[in-house]
Amino acid sequence: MKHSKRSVHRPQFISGSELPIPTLEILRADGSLYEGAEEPELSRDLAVRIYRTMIFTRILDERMTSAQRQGRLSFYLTCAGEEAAVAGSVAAFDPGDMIMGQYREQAALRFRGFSARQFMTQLLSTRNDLGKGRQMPVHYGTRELNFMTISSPLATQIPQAAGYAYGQRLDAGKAGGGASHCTLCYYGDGAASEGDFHAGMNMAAVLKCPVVFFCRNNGYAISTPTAEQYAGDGIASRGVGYGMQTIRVDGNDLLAVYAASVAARRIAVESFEPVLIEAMSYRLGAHSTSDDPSGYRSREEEDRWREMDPIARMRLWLYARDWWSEGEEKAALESYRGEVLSELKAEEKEPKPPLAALVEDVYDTPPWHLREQIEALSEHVRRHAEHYPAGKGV
Amino acid sequence: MKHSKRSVHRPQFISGSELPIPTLEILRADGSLYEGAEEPELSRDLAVRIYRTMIFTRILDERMTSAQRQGRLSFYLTCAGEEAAVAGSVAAFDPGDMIMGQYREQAALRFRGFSARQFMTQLLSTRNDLGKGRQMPVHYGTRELNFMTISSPLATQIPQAAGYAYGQRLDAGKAGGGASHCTLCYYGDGAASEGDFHAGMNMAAVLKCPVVFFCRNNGYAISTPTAEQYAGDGIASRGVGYGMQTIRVDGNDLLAVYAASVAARRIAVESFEPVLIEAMSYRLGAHSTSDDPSGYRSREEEDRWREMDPIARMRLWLYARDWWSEGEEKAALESYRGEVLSELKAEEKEPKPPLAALVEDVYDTPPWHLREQIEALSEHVRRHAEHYPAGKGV
Amino acid sequence: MAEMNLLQAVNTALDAAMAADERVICLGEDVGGFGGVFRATSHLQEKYGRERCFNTPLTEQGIAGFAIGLAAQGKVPVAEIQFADYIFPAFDQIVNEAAKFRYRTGNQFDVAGLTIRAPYGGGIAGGLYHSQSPEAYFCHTPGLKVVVPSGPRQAKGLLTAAIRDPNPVLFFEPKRLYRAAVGEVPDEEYTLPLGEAELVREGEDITLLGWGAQMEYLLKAADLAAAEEGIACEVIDLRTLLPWDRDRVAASVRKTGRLLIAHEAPRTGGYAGEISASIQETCFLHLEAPIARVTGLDTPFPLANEKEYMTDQWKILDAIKASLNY
Amino acid sequence: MAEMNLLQAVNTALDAAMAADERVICLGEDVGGFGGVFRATSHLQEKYGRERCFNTPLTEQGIAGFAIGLAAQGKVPVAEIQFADYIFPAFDQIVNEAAKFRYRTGNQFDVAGLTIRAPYGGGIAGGLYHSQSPEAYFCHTPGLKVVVPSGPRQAKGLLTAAIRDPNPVLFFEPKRLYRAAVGEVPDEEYTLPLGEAELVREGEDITLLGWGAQMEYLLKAADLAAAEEGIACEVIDLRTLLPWDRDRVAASVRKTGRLLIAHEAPRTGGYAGEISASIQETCFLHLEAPIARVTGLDTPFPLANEKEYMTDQWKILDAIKASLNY
Ligand SMILES: Cc1ncc(C[n+]2csc(CCOP(=O)(O)OP(=O)(O)O)c2C)c(N)n1
Ligand SMILES: Cc1ncc(C[n+]2csc(CCOP(=O)(O)OP(=O)(O)O)c2C)c(N)n1
Ligand SMILES: [Mg+2]
Ligand SMILES: [Mg+2]
Repeated sequence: MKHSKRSVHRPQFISGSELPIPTLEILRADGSLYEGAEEPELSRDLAVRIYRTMIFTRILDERMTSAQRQGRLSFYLTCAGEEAAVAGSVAAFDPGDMIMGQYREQAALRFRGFSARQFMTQLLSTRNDLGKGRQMPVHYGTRELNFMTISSPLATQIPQAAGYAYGQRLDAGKAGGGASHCTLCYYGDGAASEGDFHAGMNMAAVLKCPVVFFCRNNGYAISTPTAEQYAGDGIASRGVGYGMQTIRVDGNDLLAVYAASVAARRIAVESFEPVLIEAMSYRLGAHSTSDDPSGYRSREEEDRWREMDPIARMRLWLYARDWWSEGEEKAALESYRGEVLSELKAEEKEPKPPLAALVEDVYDTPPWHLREQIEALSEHVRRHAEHYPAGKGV
Repeated sequence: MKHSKRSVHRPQFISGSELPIPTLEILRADGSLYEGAEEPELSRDLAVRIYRTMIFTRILDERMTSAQRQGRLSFYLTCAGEEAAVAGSVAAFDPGDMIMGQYREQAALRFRGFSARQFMTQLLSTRNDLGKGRQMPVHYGTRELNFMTISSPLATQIPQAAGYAYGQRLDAGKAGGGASHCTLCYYGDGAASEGDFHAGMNMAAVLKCPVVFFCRNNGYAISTPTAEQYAGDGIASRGVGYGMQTIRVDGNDLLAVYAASVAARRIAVESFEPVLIEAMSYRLGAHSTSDDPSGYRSREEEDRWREMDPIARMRLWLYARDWWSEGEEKAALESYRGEVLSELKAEEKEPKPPLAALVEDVYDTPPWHLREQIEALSEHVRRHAEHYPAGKGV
Repeated sequence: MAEMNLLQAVNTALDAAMAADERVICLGEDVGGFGGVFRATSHLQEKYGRERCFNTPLTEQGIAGFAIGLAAQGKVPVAEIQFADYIFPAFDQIVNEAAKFRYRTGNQFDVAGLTIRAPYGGGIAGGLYHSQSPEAYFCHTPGLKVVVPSGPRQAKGLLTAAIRDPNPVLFFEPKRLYRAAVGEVPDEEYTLPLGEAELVREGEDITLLGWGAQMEYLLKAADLAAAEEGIACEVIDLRTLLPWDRDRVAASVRKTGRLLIAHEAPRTGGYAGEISASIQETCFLHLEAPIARVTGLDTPFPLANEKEYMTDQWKILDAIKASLNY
Repeated sequence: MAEMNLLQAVNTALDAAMAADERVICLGEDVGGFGGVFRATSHLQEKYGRERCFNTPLTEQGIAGFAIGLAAQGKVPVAEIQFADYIFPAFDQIVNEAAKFRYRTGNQFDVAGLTIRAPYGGGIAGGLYHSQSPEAYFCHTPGLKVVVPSGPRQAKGLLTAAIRDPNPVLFFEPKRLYRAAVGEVPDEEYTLPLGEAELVREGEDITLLGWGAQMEYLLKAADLAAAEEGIACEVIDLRTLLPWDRDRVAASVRKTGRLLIAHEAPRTGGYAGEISASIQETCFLHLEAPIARVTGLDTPFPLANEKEYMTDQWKILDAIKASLNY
């Protein structure tokens, strides 16, 4: 569609309130379904796997937040409150689909099989970290699980996801039919204000890239509430402006998220089109361990949202169908707690990456100046071993 | 509005075609009004002044294009086809309102009183140029007429216009009541793809800045047609996404442009709100004198649009009301042609800016390194006067 | 006089500037009610209202562009970029727009009032994206001024000067020192002149030059050099990087015959290169050893082995000795 | 061998790369059917289809980000930025993303295939925004390679190498020479190695170093110096600026004892500073005169008096004489 052909003859302004975008809701807080709602097809196995992902993530977040307070980690950042949004979306995608996230999507990583130990290698920047200990905690990435390494600058992954998906489309073109794989791109309500958001969304629409954009609208960007982030009808209304198929879901409603994601992926791969999902949720915890939300929002507001906890809601639904029991719940929680703590302890014994890794991977191979620099540095550290943690190693 | 509260229980995607934005049309190609259309209040004086602005601009464009072909200018760029969009909008604003344009808005400058001679000083980069001969032709600017100097990087003026308008709002706050002045910001359909567009539009909406954004949608960004620029319903649909009052107008219809602009300015100054106007028009000529559109569009397409010439349409309307006659038309064209050519000739005799101006205005005053550099350069040019055009001067 | 840290000095300077001139406006991500993630704008919204101290949407290019517009309109915006690592989306607005604004308009319009503040530098376990020192990118941009304070007293005096300076100023704050650097700061408003370096310590044997967080290391190295080898270092805090105080540096090098420049940013294309090139042009016959550079490696900023990666007094001391033994 | 201009050499290299490897994709503003505003991508869409050579929406940050994504997925994108002056909106994607991609992922992901092309430089009456030479900004960025061809033969060989190089490469094309530089170019595909400077002319008295459009001026100045004063200049085309061929330059300076570096960009923070600083570190005892820099002034690029502003053979010749008479 280029532009509409309808005409009027009196000046009449249109505003966002004329296209309120509704929210898809399937599951009530008590675990029952809304009237007229249709349950997505979801096997018991998959439902339990999703649920387990959610509780594992919650426990990981709790434990790592304490570990950070104890000084065992330098930094941490939780997904609490948004587990259904993340686990419910990733579950609708193929393991071969690329995920390009923001940083609060540990549930997606877990769903794909990232082990507790793997989390620890990254969080502690040991020599076992797939990212070689180079980035701050929570900047996970694994090629094996098709999870692109997180990068701190916000929204940069949005045009990148469009480009990645375009590449997937070209590969599909050769096979004929739809794309075999697409890209799932997460971002926050704050990141959606960046210029890269606009560039990436528009390019994906114009260049027909099979990518599903998943906006986690959790009400805040650090201390900034969405009311100071945008004046329109959320992020979804922008998708419509880009000519993109768009849906808004209750992000605390696992079934709504999953149903929308299944449908979105289908559109993306079958018709080479980007889709936007906006999931309305809430960041239950602090922005990160460096943040204290009491400076900018009320306990009452937080409590209101705690009552809509996505994990509790899904648990009630599982219980209602007898797909999960209190016993299983207790056992799972216990085992995850134990696993997380013991893996943390074990990985804490692992050494840091070697000094030489400082100059690796800047280029495919270190050019002369980096070879010179690392030689000089190693020599310096050797001579002054007492002043450097790495002094022992060299 | 934060986000709509309506809910649905089945996954349903929304696409742009569900909110087609209509086009305001008042004046028919034959100079008569559409049925049901309401003529904006427009005095004979103002109507004639607008019309004169349009034909002056057309003539300036024709003459300067030839002058460029003759090698008398290095570069030129016409407004042909978009005169109603530009003259019709600027006429609705107060002379004290700041204009921040893209580069194809010479009609706005003319409307505010920029003389033929002033155009020449800039086009020829003589020492009389208000911009001191520093920018390529068509990068006009005049503080006296509240027309911000044009800058080539596209869309950068959009967040700047938001900021400028915010400053105007703060000044108004002191006076009480609405803002006394607002900002009028022009940009093209291509520029609207830049990240700065998104940043500026969103900030203007959230921070409630009295700015009217006027998008000249002329179908092309150099060779790129809008179909390869965006997939949504033009630019207007994005305004809605930002929660901004938005209107689309037939850009070749002076009355529609003027009516929308008057209403838009009122909203901006009275309720401290940004407004978006999208004017649908067509770039009748080449992108610039460096461009040859025959490489990317058909003569037929151009001819189709030539039949909708905004100047012809307004002329018929003026004739019908007896506000303008064939005699006046002939006289005006003749006098503008003469004026433009004689001013060109006269300004061609003027010298370039002095060498010393090279280092002025980098800072409020030249620091030591610039003083050293200009001294060395002047000395060099003096010693090698034969190799430098400025050699004679020093 | 009051004892305060660098962060408090910044906050104090902003507070005084807002009190003195109602055109002064603070904006940026989270700078409003929350007072910024580092709390540099604490209490300013309370004191001066939401219109003069506010959160922006999360867009650095927008913040810079918006602040440029405000400045062009006559206001005095002080925009915060949350981390210097996130200034790059604003690069076009800063380099193509703010820096060239006055020039391209023939001095009809300017962004005289514009100041952009950003915390920079490593040493806080920030990895690639919470550690960068991007000053050199901006020092290659005519039209900008670039200022880096090394402690609380400098922070207050230089920031006040930056806000008043009739040119766009980038003000990079060494975040490692936000709470670590504590010192006496005059109560009244005062400015330290932009474009003037500060002679921190006199000496005869070698000139040590740096800015911001390097000054601490340079002074420690000077102490060590004096104690271990009886070397008398002259130490200069450049303070303003663009335009820089070449005469002050050259005078010192003519005296000592040796120059060492330290910065945290990667070596290649770093600002030490410019200073070295200029000083060897001006002081060629006075140089008794090559001008030395102690800098970050030519890699992204790492997390693991950060201590090894960064410049420090030991590396500077080694370079001092190498210069003296040349 | 065929005689062609620099633009044709670029087009030929792109054509051959697209023919040889179906992963190669050309994208950018107006590069599709129209073939780019300079026509560097002429006929590529016709030959290889709309999916492999296409117009993008008008957004440099989007083009860079999209190309990074394509490269991460395994494609070999060659993105065009219409003018180097418009590369700054893409600065964050290039400097924070492309340059650091491999490093931050621990070599799990990379943008090996990425090449970004942009016409740069003055001399075409382009004023502030169609004249800039922004290479130094990128040379301060570990992880990038920066390449500048000086003529048709170099353009084809270096662009082919850039496209094949397993690192992100910025390829700045001297647009003043697009049609002006004409020369013999081999018909077959060939590469010129990245990271190696080219010794263009041997000489004993002084080393002249430059890249891109400077080479013409350096050679003219060398001719004048020989004719007027019998000075034998050694002339080196740096070709790759990052990482640069320090050994080649140092060897030459050890022989001649003198170095002059020319670039069009403003002096302060320009890349000549880095080279000067490095060479005085390596060749301190061999230098018989200060390393000279012939560069643009520290101003935005002007329109009026452009000829006076720019570097040229006369300014270089003066600097050669000053060096020899030091
Ligand atoms: C370009 C950039 N600017 C600023 C930051 C600092 N920062 C980190 S997270 C954040 C807020 C992001 O909010 P949102 O996108 O809503 O995600 P959420 O944290 O709510 O999941 C900010 C400002 C950054 N990482 N990158
Ligand atoms: C940042 C930037 N990128 C690219 C260009 C080159 N350029 C100049 S005009 C233009 C097309 C603009 O199209 P549009 O916004 O539709 O305006 P129109 O020319 O149609 O009036 C382009 C790509 C530029 N000036 N600035
Ligand atoms: Mg958020
Ligand atoms: Mg257009």
